Amino acid sequence: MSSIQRQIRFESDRDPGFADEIRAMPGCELIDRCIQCATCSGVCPVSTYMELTPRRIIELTRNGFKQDVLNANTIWICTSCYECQVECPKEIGITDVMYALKTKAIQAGVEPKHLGPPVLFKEFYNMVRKTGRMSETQLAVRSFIKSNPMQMWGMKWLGLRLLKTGRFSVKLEHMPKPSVLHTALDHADRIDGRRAK
Amino acid sequence: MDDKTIGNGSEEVRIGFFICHCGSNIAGTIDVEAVADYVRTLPNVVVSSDYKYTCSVAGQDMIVEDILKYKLNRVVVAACSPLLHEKTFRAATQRGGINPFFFHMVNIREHGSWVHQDRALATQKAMDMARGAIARVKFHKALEKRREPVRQSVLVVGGGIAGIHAALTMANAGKKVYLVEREPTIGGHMAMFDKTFPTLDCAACILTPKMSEVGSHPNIVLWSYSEVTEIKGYVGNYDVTVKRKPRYIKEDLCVGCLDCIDHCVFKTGNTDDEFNQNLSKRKPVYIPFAQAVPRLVAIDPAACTHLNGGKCEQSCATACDRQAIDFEQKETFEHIGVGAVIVATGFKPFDAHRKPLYGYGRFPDVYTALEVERLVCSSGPTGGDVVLKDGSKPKSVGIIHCVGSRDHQTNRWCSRVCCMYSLKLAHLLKEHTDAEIYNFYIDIRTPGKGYEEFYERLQEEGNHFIRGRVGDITDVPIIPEEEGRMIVRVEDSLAGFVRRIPVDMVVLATGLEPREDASEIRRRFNISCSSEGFFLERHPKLAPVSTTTDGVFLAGCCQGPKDIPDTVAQAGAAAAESLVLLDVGYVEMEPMTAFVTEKYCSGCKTCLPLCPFSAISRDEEKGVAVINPVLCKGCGTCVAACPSGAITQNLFEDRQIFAEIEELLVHA
Amino acid sequence: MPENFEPKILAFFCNWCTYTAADLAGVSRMKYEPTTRVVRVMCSGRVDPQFVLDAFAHGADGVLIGGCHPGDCHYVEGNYKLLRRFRMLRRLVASLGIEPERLRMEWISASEGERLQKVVNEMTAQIKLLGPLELPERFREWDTELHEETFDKEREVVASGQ
Amino acid sequence: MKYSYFPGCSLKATGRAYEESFLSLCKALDMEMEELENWNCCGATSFMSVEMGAAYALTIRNLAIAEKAGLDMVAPCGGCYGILLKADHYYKKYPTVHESAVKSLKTEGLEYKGTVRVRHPLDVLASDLPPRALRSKVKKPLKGLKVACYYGCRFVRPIAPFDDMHNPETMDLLLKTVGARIVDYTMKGKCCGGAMSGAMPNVAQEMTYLILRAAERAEADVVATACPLCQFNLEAYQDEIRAAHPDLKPIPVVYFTQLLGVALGLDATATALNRQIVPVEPILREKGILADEKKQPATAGV
Amino acid sequence: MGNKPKIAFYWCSSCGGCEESLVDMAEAIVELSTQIEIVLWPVAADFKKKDIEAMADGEIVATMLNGAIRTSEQEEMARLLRRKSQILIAYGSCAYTGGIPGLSNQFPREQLLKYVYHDAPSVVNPEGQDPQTEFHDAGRVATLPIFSEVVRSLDQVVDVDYYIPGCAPNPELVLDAIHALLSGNLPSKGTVLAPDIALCEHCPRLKTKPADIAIDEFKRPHQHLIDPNVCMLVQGFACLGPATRSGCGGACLKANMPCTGCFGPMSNVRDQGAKALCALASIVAGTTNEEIDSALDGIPDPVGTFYRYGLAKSMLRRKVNMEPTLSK
Repeated sequence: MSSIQRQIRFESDRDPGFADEIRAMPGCELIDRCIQCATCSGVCPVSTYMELTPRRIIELTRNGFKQDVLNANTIWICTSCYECQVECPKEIGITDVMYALKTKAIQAGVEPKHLGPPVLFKEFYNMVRKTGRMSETQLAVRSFIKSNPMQMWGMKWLGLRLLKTGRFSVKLEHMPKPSVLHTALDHADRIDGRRAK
Repeated sequence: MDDKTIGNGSEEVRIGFFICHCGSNIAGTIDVEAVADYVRTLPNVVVSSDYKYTCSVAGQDMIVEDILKYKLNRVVVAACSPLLHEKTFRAATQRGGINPFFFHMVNIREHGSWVHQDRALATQKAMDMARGAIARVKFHKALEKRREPVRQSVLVVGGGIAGIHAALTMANAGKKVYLVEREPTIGGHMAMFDKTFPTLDCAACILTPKMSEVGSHPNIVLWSYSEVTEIKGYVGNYDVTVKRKPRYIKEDLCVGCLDCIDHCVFKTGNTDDEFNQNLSKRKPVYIPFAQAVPRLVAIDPAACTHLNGGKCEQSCATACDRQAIDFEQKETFEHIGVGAVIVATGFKPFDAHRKPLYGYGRFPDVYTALEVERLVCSSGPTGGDVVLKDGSKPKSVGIIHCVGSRDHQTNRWCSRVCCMYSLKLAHLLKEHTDAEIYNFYIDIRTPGKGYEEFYERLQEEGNHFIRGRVGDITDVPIIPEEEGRMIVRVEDSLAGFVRRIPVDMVVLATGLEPREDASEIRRRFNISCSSEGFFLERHPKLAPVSTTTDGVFLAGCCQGPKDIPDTVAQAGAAAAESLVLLDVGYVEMEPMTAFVTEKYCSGCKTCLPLCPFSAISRDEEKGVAVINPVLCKGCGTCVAACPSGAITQNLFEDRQIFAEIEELLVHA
Repeated sequence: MPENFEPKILAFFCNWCTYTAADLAGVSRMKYEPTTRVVRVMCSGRVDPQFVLDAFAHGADGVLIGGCHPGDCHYVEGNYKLLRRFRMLRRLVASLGIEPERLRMEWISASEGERLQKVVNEMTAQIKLLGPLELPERFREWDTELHEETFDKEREVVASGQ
Repeated sequence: MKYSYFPGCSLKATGRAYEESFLSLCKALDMEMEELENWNCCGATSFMSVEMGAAYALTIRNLAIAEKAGLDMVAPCGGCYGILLKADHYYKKYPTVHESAVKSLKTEGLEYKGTVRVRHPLDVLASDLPPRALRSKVKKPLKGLKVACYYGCRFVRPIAPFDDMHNPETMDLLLKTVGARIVDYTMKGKCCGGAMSGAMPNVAQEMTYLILRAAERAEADVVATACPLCQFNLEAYQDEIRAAHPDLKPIPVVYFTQLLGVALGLDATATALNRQIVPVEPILREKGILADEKKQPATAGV
Repeated sequence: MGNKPKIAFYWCSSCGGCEESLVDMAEAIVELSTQIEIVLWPVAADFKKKDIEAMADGEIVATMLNGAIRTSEQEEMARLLRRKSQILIAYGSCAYTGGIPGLSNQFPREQLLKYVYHDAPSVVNPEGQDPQTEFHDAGRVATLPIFSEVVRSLDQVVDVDYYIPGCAPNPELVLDAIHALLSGNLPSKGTVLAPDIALCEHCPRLKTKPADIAIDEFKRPHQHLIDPNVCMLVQGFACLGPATRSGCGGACLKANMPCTGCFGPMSNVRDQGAKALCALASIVAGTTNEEIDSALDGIPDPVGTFYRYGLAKSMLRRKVNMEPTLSK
């Protein structure tokens, strides 16, 4: 039996430091300018699938409602098409905010473990960090295994079509010298909006 | 030079220093007592004190009393900007019995306490600035303001409701008014409106009587189809050149019978009718609208066959029994002298093409608000029938607010009138079509008398109000009911989800922006623009219709978006300010002009080409430069350039500035 | 460089544009570095290169000249006259070893309070990096360069003469 | 004309036809493409969703390598192009991005001064060729072929260096030049959902459907794309989409470079038409642009 | 002879041209010598420093000192003569404003010494010897004065009563000065003993200068033919006449060369170079940086142009940082 929950938010539910961290990330500095006009949600091709519209994500983020923001499916649905960002009348980097939130969710380990996008992102990340390049088939297979193995069966025809047109490759691509990239990326800063020590 | 006796004559320099707390505005950041204590230690300073509000009557009285009590002959006040209160304190100095130019002001509020946070550093800066002023004021001289008479006439530029109201006010006060309008008729944007909010009285009914009054007023010279091309001179004495474009009609002969229009070889219109927002056609010989003032036709040289060198039987000319049509007419120039100028050049509606998102120009039934004004107007292109491009009546209309406004990509400002006119149009459209009306808004702003009540009335009339800026207008349906219509995609932000609403007509509530030629006009009249391009008032609160050029005033939307009541109020204010200037009858010229000390002038001619006001000439007999104080505006350019140091600018003398620089840089 | 070096920037602002912009910055409570000392002139055309050099000679670490945008001068073209002098002056000042960042000319219109704030802060930061110019101190140094030698000799002479 | 060429990962796999047709086209037009040495994946949308600092460093590394070559850098993949542009922009705008990238590049002895101009083939073909160079080489004008140009997101968002953000038309102009008829439809800049096609297929396919149907309603014979993700997404799932929307007819989706190649009379290997899942040859033959299969030997070489 | 007023002439960093100008007084100097007693004149007569030292303070009525101050010896002599003289006159541009030697204030001392003792093409110095202030040999010590970092005008070292400008001053000015001295009819202290009006006042070319002059391009005199009758500025040559005190009789202009400013500024001007720059730049044509710069490119050496004689006495006095700084 589902119990009735209080929907109220107290000041103690807010994490203002979280809002500051997001503000400090590239493209996210203008979130306080938002007038909640909702253009972002109106123009977003996938806002119809989101639990919280992009407009609400901005409002919740700048107020520090970290849990609400990171637990909504919104950030994983975002296709990163930048429609919201270029149409925003206040020139807020909404897509950049979505990216920032995705990294925060993965850092915090609260991303949905079997939802396609976060699984794909992490597989992609690991593969590119290792080989320097992305191998489409390998990536698809690995992602499906971790998110939705059953779906792979549905893709068999697609695989066949690609095979027939010579566009299917199971080879793991890599840079001629991936080692230089390993070192290079190890030396990049973590840009996560936290103040450097 | 002996520090004690520099300046005027040989008397000892006795300086009084007064520092203002400005409540906590200054004292909150600057330790004013410490500054006063410090200044007291400087040479020639006889008294140094601080006061809560120096600009108050009591504060000014303190200065007057101290001048008498301490036999002061110099006064320095450290307070706000001299642009605000220099006049006040000069007057107080004068009341104390010494020449007002023995005063100098230090700006420690706008340039000090309001822009700095560190108390110690801000106090240090205030001390430095005070020391600079003390050093310079020693070298001040007694100066007299020259008086020049003011011409008893005024130029009003722009014949919209602002210009009309200002012109009538001045004319009724007995002043001669020249009203210059670029278009063939006065009336401006207001003449295009159908009704006015929130009372819904007919725009034409309230405007046209005023227009005809302008046309017949004995004190008003109305030059329509004309432009101001040059303005020279100074407050009270402006020389203006007005270009009168040829309308190919002898104005003194035309009686406005309009026979020529009937007889034009074009039986129907051949060119877009700009008055109807290009929703209809007009002929090359035309009158913009029935109640145009002056009631004179004009021939559009771009559309007229004859004026384009084509073969035409010129039936318009033969139809005119007064032979008023004159194809040979050329532009002419009028030269007038006026005492004051009121700039009322209006605004430009935002060009909806700049927001491609809303499909203006792509979907036929996306309209701008001004187009809809014409559509709902019974004298408009459809006679007041609101029909779509295919002739049908809309069943559902979306009105999108804030088009081009509140938008960093276009105009950052709120255009102030769009909410209210959108409500008005919603009401009129509902009345004309009985369609479902959807208002898509970000915020509804109704700060005016009766405005909120009007909003409520609209709500009660069954209009939909959806809080969300439209994200997309598309013709791609996803369910059958959307087929063949425009679909508005918007987040209903109060409901929290995205909605798709099919509509037949979209109205874009376009904002107001400066006219394209605003910066050209601004230069012509030597006034400033704010960063968005509207003309800048001298002070947003205290001098809202004045400009940085004395004798040039602003009225209406050229200064910023405003509705009709505010425009009329501002036009009245501009007229009143002009009247003050004219009725006083003289202007006092600031004495900060430059002069040549003949014995030092080698006559090298360096200064001659530098003066933009042609105030410098050469006395060939003496071989020296001479500055005409009436023409000199006191910029000081020649002073800087004079290689002999033979030119001096009052109040900005080399020795004053050097003293100021050098003392500003000594660390207290 | 001394600790907490606070540069001194002598600023010449024209009455109609930049001075008004500074007033606007004030009214808008925009915070900026307390490094400027403003001399108000009616027009930037009044700014005599002597003023600029005098400021440096008396201890300014930087000089900022603010005028109206080209075409906007209240006196039609005073700012162009300034521009011409400034173009030459900056070459002169640079050939005399003063870093170009210390002498700056900016067109700041009456409405650009924000720009004024930015310019002052930027210039302050640049000068902080360069360090103090300290011309008065250098002049003192130059004037006393030979004192040890010459005063000693003079004292000797005076002493032996008596 | 010589350029640095950044193929990106997709052009080596599912987007093979794009690389093949583009490089043959360049050859035909005397444009030299020199593949960037030891390039790495641009990072796309995924890498940036996991870790931001490394993501920018990853992208900027390619820019630094290109800067050494001193040539404009051509990136045919819309995803790569967009992310390279954005990284360049943010490298200059945000000190955090800059510092992180500088540190990272330093390990390899690289530095990036910010001088690389990232270009897209659309941009290069439209702006760099001498006037009429393309038109004069046309052997088989695409007469009568109705093309819906599909741009998707990245050429114009978030930065649009060479085309109108709201109504891009470079591809329209290029294909018009070679004789095609361009159909107008309102979906040409909408997102294809490419980023979601694997992870959330139902969402992506719904988006794809709207685009394809709009093109179809505009009576397009073929959809032209300029990005391997768009092409793949619009073409490969048509069967799956049809399961939900039986009204959708198969419509060929090709790279604009393939169509240009056809117009220039390049052979089948060069235009890589054989890599289509929804074949395009039939419509090209129908319009008389490609010779009829049976008659082919007779007209070959004409 | 003992009653005649004692007069001293001395030279510091100078070329000798000022001495020449004294000799140029010709017969007048002979006549003068009957009225005055010359107590020091190293160029012409053998007096010793110790003679001066032996005098009482203020015993010399007037000293005319030419040359800038660059060495410890010069500073020492300037102090000595100041003490012994009632009136000290800075004679000639170098003493007045630093003169040509002042131009070396653009270079560090070490660079100058290196050039003069090592790098100059005419130098023969196989051992690479540098001059020393002290040299010991066989128990004897030879000394040289200290060469300072900075060149100074006379009044930057000691108090100066009057100035006679010019490189070199012309004899008429000197005679007028000496007569004024002898008659006791002296102007106020600090006066420059030359007319307080710019050279243009008397320039015959002035009438050819139009009221709307605008200079498109500055030219360098050695690269062009100069019209002897037309204003130099009209022809595009940077003539400092408008910013320079008259009194020279327009000697350079008579020789068809633009004025280079040796007589220094008028009394209302504090920095001749800055004023000259301002006056010339103000009448340049052009409204954009590019247009203006291209006109000004004809003045490649602003310091040498505007401060040829006045750098030491200018507001900045010397190059501040010795590294070149301007990036165009």
